[in-house]
Amino acid sequence: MRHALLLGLAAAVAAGVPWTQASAQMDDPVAAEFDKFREVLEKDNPAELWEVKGEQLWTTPGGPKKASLEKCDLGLGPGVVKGAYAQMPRYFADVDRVMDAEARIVHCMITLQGYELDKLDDKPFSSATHTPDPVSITTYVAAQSAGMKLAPPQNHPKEKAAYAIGKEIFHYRAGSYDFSCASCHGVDGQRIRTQPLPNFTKPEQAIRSVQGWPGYRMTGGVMHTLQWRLTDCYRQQRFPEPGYTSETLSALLTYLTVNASGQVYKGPGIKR
Amino acid sequence: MADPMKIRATLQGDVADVRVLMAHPMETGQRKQGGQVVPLHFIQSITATLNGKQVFSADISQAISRNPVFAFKVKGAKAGDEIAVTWKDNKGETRTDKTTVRGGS
Amino acid sequence: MKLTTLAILAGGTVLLASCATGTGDPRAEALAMMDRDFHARGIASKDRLKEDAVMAACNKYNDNPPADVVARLQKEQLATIRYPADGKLLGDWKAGEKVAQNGRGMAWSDKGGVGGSCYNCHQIGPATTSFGTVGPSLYQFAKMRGFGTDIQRYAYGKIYNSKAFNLCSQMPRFGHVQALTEQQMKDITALLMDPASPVNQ
Amino acid sequence: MHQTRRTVTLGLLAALGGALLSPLRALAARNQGAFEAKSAVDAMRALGMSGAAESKDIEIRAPDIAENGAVVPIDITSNIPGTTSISVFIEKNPFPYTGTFDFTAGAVPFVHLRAKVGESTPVRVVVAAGGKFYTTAKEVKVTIGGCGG
Repeated sequence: MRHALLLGLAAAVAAGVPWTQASAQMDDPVAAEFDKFREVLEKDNPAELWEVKGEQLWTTPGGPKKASLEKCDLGLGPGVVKGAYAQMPRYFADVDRVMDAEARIVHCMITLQGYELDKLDDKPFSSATHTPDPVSITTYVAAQSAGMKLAPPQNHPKEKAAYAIGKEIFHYRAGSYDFSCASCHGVDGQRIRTQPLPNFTKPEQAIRSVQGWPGYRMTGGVMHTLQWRLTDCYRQQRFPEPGYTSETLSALLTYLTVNASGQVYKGPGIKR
Repeated sequence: MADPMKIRATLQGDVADVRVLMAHPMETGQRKQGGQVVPLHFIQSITATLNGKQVFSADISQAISRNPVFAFKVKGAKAGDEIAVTWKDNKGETRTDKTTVRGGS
Repeated sequence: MKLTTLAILAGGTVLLASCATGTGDPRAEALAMMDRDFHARGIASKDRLKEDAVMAACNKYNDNPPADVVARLQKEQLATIRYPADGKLLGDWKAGEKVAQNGRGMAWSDKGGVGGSCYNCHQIGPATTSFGTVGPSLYQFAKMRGFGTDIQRYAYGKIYNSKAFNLCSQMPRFGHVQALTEQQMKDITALLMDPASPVNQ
Repeated sequence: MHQTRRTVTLGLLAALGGALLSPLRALAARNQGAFEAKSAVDAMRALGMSGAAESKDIEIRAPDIAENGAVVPIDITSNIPGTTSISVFIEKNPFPYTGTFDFTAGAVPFVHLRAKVGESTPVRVVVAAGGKFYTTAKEVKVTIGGCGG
């Protein structure tokens, strides 16, 4: 039934029937078709390859100090990984700031393993031929929160401040094209080309900013984290570049994750 | 050296559902990076064995997606049986990984 | 006690960075934070982070500034529009279609060759079904609105500086920020206005 | 002399490698001509599959519209008794022949694969069973998504 409808509409559009007549029904079958095969793709997700690698990197001594990350405190105590990702970003007293998962992992790599930030943030994002270690580790850590409810704390004053600041940053319009995050993700039911744009200001849709990340991105076939996602949004917003693991990105992630609070995180996913 | 595959083999009745994730760039020889064409680099053949006996094999092209995923089904498998998968690419590199068939639901 | 000290210290930093008049003002803190955290990359210079008078009003009032502010700023924006010196507003609709399809340009990964990104947000020609819905459909633009010079001027002006007509419009100011050339804007105007353009069939 | 010995050694190594890899496939060399063919018809001819009979006993499960042409999931099941192989041709790809999957000693004639699809195209499948060839095809559309930047 749905199948026939989809084909019929595709044919109508191809034949030049004005979109206004077709659009209302067209959105749903295409989205439904994408969702159906998204399930197929998620069943065997190449992200698992990096999950395995990340676990190795977490448990194996490495870096100039030849230490493992097993003493890294992700907010639930040193070495506790299970559930940690679902409860970040959060405030960390040792750095007196709110950190998201990847920011915290990078912090641990610096303090425990002796890596230098300059080297870690030189090329922090995956390419076709290289996946940086923090990406693999974040994928591993995220996988240990699969099936858990998102519960980023909002207790410490700086956690509350990060939410309020993140909300401002989300709505801040500037850059060559006057775009903010909200230009694309502040209204219901919009698309760029065929890509649906969830409204992250609404709790039930905000989950889509977190769900599926870290994600295996079909375009390019690379593993990416939320640090990459937000940074690349800023590229497309025609902004200058936000610093890797900066407070700005942690604040934005606080805003997005708190909006999605209480919803179930499914673990690393697959993205378009 | 190539990264390990991830292989899952789960029994459904007497059929083992085998699902394989491979880490490989599967370069088509048409992609450019920094103005230069990245040379053709892809897995050409795959074989799978059940307790050492071949059950599945394939010749494939560069049109298979990067980081390939395959699934196939093997009849007459039991829990504890060994499934081994081998791939070989056009540069002669090869990798074999194994797993044990697990009882399903 | 210790927390209070920290809060005062943190507040002090914000004061220095953004001249905010008080602590705990999220907008001021956000501006200061972004100023610390963003850096130039490629063609995307750091000054792009600054809000101009229009964006400052839109940001401050959640895209809905008071009427007097809107009237004043829209008038200023209208004055920025430079119509073609030769008086011709319509270029080549076929070239316009190419500009409309091209979503590149102005990002730090780009070097030159700016497109209009039109299909990202608008339905335009009937042949393209993968169009965005952030902006209204422009299919049959002139057929519905008329082919006259006044509509041509409106279309060209809207592309040049959308904020002259709707202060907090989500549409970029393609001419004002020198993203598109005069010829490109003429070509897009032709795509929308030319009776022979597929848009108006 | 030296040259000859090296060639022999290499040949032996290759044969050994092939044998270790796959006792069956070592016998059937990779059909390079089929992989280099620019049309599905030419590839099928190179594989000796021309004239395959249309069959309703082959199921192809693939998206009507793929979200991303870089990764199009395809499930193929043959319900034809005695199926020994499944071959896939993505007709409008530059090199349509995508691969052949061989089933031996108890493998069920089913395969899941993910392929790059450059543009909207029929995905053609040819099944070998009892020395004969059977075929069917399914249309997969590929769209433009995202900002294109």
